[in-house]
Amino acid sequence: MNKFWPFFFMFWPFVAVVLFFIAPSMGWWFPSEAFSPLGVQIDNLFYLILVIVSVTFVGTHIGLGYALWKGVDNKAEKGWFSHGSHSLEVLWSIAPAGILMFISLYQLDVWRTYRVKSAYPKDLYGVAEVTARQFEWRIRYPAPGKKLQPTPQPDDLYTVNDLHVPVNQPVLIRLRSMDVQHSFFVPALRVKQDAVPGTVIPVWFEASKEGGFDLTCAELCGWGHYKMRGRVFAERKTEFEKYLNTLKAEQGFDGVNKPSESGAEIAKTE
Amino acid sequence: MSAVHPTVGLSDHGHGHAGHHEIGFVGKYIFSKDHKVIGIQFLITTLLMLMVGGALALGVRFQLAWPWRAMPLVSQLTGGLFAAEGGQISPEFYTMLFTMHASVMIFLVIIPILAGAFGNFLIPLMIGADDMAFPTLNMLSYWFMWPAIACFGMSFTVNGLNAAPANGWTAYPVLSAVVQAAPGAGDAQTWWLFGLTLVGVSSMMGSVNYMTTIINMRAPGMTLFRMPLTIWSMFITAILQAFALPVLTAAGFMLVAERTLGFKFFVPGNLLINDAPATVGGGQPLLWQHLFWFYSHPAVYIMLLPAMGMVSDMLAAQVRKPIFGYKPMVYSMAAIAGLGFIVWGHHMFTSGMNPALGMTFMISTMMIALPSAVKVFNWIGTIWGGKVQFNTVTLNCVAFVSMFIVGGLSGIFMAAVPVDIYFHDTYFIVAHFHYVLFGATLFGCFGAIQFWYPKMFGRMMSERLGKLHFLLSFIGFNGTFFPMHLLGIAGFPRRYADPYIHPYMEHLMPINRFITLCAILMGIAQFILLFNFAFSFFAGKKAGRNPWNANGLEWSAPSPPGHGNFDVPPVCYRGPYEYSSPLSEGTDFLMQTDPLRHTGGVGNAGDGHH
Amino acid sequence: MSHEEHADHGHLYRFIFGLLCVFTAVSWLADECKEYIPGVWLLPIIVLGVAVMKALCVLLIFMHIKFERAWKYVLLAPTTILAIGLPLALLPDVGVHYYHMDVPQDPISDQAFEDLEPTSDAGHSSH
Amino acid sequence: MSHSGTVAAQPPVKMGLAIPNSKLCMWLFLGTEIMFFTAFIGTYLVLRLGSPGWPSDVADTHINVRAGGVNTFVLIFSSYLVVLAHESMLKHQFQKAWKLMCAVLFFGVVFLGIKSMEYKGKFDHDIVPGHIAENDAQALQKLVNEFSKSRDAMTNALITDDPKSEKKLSPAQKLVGLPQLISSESDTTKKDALKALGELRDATAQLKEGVRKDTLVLHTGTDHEVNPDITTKLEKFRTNEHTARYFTAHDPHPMVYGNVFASVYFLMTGFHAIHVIVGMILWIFPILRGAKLDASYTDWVENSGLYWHFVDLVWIFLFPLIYIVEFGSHAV
Repeated sequence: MNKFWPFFFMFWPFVAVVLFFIAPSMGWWFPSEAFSPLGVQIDNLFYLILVIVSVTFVGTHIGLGYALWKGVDNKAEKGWFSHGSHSLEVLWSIAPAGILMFISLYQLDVWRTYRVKSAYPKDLYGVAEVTARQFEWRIRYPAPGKKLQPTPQPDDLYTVNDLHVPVNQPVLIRLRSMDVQHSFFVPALRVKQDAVPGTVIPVWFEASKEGGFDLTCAELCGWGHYKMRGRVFAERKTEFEKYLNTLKAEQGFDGVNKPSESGAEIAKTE
Repeated sequence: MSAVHPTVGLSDHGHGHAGHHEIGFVGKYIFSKDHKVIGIQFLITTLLMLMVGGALALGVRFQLAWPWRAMPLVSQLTGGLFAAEGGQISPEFYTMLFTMHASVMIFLVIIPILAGAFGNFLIPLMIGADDMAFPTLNMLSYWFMWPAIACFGMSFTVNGLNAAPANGWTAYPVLSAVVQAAPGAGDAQTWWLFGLTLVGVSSMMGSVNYMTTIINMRAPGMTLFRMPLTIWSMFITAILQAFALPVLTAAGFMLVAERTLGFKFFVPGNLLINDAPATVGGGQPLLWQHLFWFYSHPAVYIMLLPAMGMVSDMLAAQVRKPIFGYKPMVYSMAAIAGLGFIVWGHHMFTSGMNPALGMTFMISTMMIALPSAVKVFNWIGTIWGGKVQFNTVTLNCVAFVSMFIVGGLSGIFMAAVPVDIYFHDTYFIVAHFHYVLFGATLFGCFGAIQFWYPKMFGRMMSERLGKLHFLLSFIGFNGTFFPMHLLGIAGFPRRYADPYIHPYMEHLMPINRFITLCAILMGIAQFILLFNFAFSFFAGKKAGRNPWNANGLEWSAPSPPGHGNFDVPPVCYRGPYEYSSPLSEGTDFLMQTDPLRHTGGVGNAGDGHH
Repeated sequence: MSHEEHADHGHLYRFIFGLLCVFTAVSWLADECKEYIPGVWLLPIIVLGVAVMKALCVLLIFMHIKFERAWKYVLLAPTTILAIGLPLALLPDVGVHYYHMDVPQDPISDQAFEDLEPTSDAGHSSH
Repeated sequence: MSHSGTVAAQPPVKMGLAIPNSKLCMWLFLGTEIMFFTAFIGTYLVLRLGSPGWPSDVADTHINVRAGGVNTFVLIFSSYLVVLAHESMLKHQFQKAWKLMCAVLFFGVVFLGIKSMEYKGKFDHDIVPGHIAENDAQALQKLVNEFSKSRDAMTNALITDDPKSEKKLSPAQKLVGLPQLISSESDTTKKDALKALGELRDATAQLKEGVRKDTLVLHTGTDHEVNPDITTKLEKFRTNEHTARYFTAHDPHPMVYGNVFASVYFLMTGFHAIHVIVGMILWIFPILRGAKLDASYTDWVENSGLYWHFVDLVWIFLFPLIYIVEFGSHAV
């Protein structure tokens, strides 16, 4: 019976590790693989840390369990009278410090590419301005063939909760908020960035697979926080352009005249 | 009176040990200036608040497991008072639930149970003082808790019973600064901020008092490096509180002024929020986040360090061994405190902060894992080669170490900024901080209640009930929070009233139901603790002065200690961890007050007797 | 609790008080002739430097820090570091802006605000 | 307690620092206070540096550097008196100390008096957080609102509800019958007042229309002066003996980042003033002892003195930061 408790404390880490091993096959894992090059790097970093952490976790628990196991059994009259060991302290300060330093330096590059403006890809395509508000995503595209402008243009195209981007192309969105703080979170692309009121934040990502991905809000924005559901569609360039043209046809239609193919003429007629 | 009276001419209050002047019931038990009574008052208050916070958490859990279902029992009992029509939880109410759960747990449970309850009770006893340096201030610090509780209560009722602050405990502006942004939060949010300020005032009075007491009121011979680690941790916690808290108080005043008087600090111009007129002004939302986390990150260590100290003391006594590496333990706590001041930015990696700042904070965050690791290794080293006695205290302490390892390691994922991009504001974070705050701190507190209960009331707590409580809590706890890591990996965001409207989370419902069932188990288990606490007060086994054969000064006082604590003014001759010393014959402990065998005191790492 | 070491500093106090008055006059003078002070940063440096000198006078002499023992360093060093560190840490996010501010108050800066325009139309070939 | 001879060395009797608990506590408390004001001053600095514009022209801000300078002197002098008071306490010259403390209290009052005069100046120009227009459109809208408010106030004062009627009329409803009232009024003063009200009503309507149609401009001419149309209207109703009492409109004065400026100004000086008041309360205790003041108050005086010096210290930084410093015009 004495050995029950050491066993108990050794048992649950075992359960935890087993749970992590079976979790992917149970669907309790990433919603999908990362469909973006940067996302893949993030995942790799995650797995690297997972391995380091798991080894430490199991190792420390084996140590803890073993110490308890022996401690229960200790037939000696007194415990081991030791106030510590200088060399051990040095050892277990330097070893984790080295590992932690390695992790910190190893990841800097991903962070830099993701957030430092000067390290953004050179061929970024400014796809749209995404404005978050309670509780939806408002999206403003430039007219086909035009560049995204900081201020709204008369021929801009608008949608809600429905962001289309070309696939295999680093795209940039201008993220802003109309009211409170929100966060632009596309789990499948491993993109997350808060939309801060009063600030325009450029966010870039690249979808490497065609398809629709869920877009959610990850920063508490009020009672309807949970229902800020949007979709990001990554599609081939031709389809993306077709989509923009369809939008233009819908939104440029004033009830009498269909808009012509060129955006410039819309500006003239207005 | 002995020539070495510990506080001759030093204590600001006049009473000596002889001639206790008569104090009435109110003065003795209600508005008491005795640190022990104040500590026990804090303890009971926080345990009650723990139940309140737990109930709020169960509301959150219920919604996640059975969304929009009427709560059984609760909805009938309250007549749907606290929820939407038909007894189910409305999304507004859900936001209020988790906001208040966090606020109650952090500000009314964890912080006061550590600093308020154990800090008050243990500091004078462990350093051999007859009371705190400023007993009246001490009493006030307890009685400022009640207006705070009242303010939090007001925030639940001021706008009708279905309204409360709904901005999360972090209260990020603009949501929290513009009244119209969160319907129902109107005055409630302002009351909440007042409550926060009052808790701050209470903590501030406490911390200044603790620092003064620890610096100036130690018994003769109680040098800094003979202080138990509990005292070190309380001291460092008090420093953290004293220097970080004023910043939050200041920020709180600013937010109140912004909400009520039209001041502009956090809200930029031209925002269109619900039916509010467009905002004017040029405030900046990130300012609040910085000021808030400047306090609230050190606060995480305020919520952890005292438990670390207490566990060190309890563990050494239970495995009958000196603490492994006393000085490294002290230095690592100091390092945690120092680094704790410069890591707050890791809460803001996705907030749109300057990436260079993000890198700086990432490196300091990584480095704070180092002293934590050192402490873990030292605890394992303490157990190594000891004579382990598996009583409730040991179990809770080992659980503390084990849970702290999990909480600490999962923190590394978030410290790595790119990984945090994905994990930020998901359930991975929720799992992480519950492992630290509940898994580590609360298990430490459960152990500490069991350990110092005989000193508080002169009776032992029931071992049988204690073990049962531990077992159920531990299983319930891990069942609740471990799967949350997996939810987080699956991209399950925090603070969602109904995540299942998003297709990629639909399949996570069963796991959430399992979590909720475990949480209910954990909740029920806490009644055992309360019962044990109350029951042992009347029926517990009588305890002598030193039921654990421990070394600290507090064990040389009567159980429970009378007014003025020590019947014999204590003198400290050595460090607190001389268990199993070869110098002690017949016993395996050497009390700090034991003058007969005068030894060198606490050894340093490296100069141990092998 | 011996006060002997600062038993009679009447002379010193008078001197410090005079010094403080002079310093106040200097900052007032600096304000009066601020048109003649070149550059953006010189005036703040002068007046804040004067303020620091005044603060040191008050702290060291009036508040007796000069006469206290070593504990003053333990108390004041961390406080000073934190007090300087907090505004410095706020600076990169609030004092300067890495991303663009939306400034409705100031239409001119609103126009000048995007330096991270999409640099090319690469990959977008609708022409 | 048995102290057997085997104990080698008796531990020292006094652990800790050689200062009284109360002084230690005060110093620790001042540490927390430093952080408290750091948050405010830091906020001010970064908000100011981070704002593309900041009102620094005295004509906009009505910051009075003379008042600030005098207040600086007042606090410094009171600090000096505090030092002398403590010195006298140590020398057991209690009556001298008592007089000095009374003087400190007096200078505290002087400080607050000057401070409140400054505040009054701010309120007179409506430099109040949340009230400040930040661009021309907001300034004009504010002007219209203030005109309407004055008009309504005057209407309600001059035209009372029919006491027999149950129903309360809104100012707009009352104004409908204004021409009849003027013609039927026999009292000439009252008649003139009603006429003035009519003018105010018309002026308000004109302004409102101008704002609605976007024809009203705030500034005219090359030298960018306020639209003379507006200034004459303001001048007229301010000087008119009948309207002056009700007329509360301020000169339209857009101030970019004026709200944040006013917020930090009132925040910092307000909390400083609260600290001055707390300090004054601390002085009241020994002063109330009067002739019975004795050595038991020495520590009290020293600790209150520390607090007072700290309040002085904060002001030493606030004075240049609020009143003098300009980081240049970095608007564009």
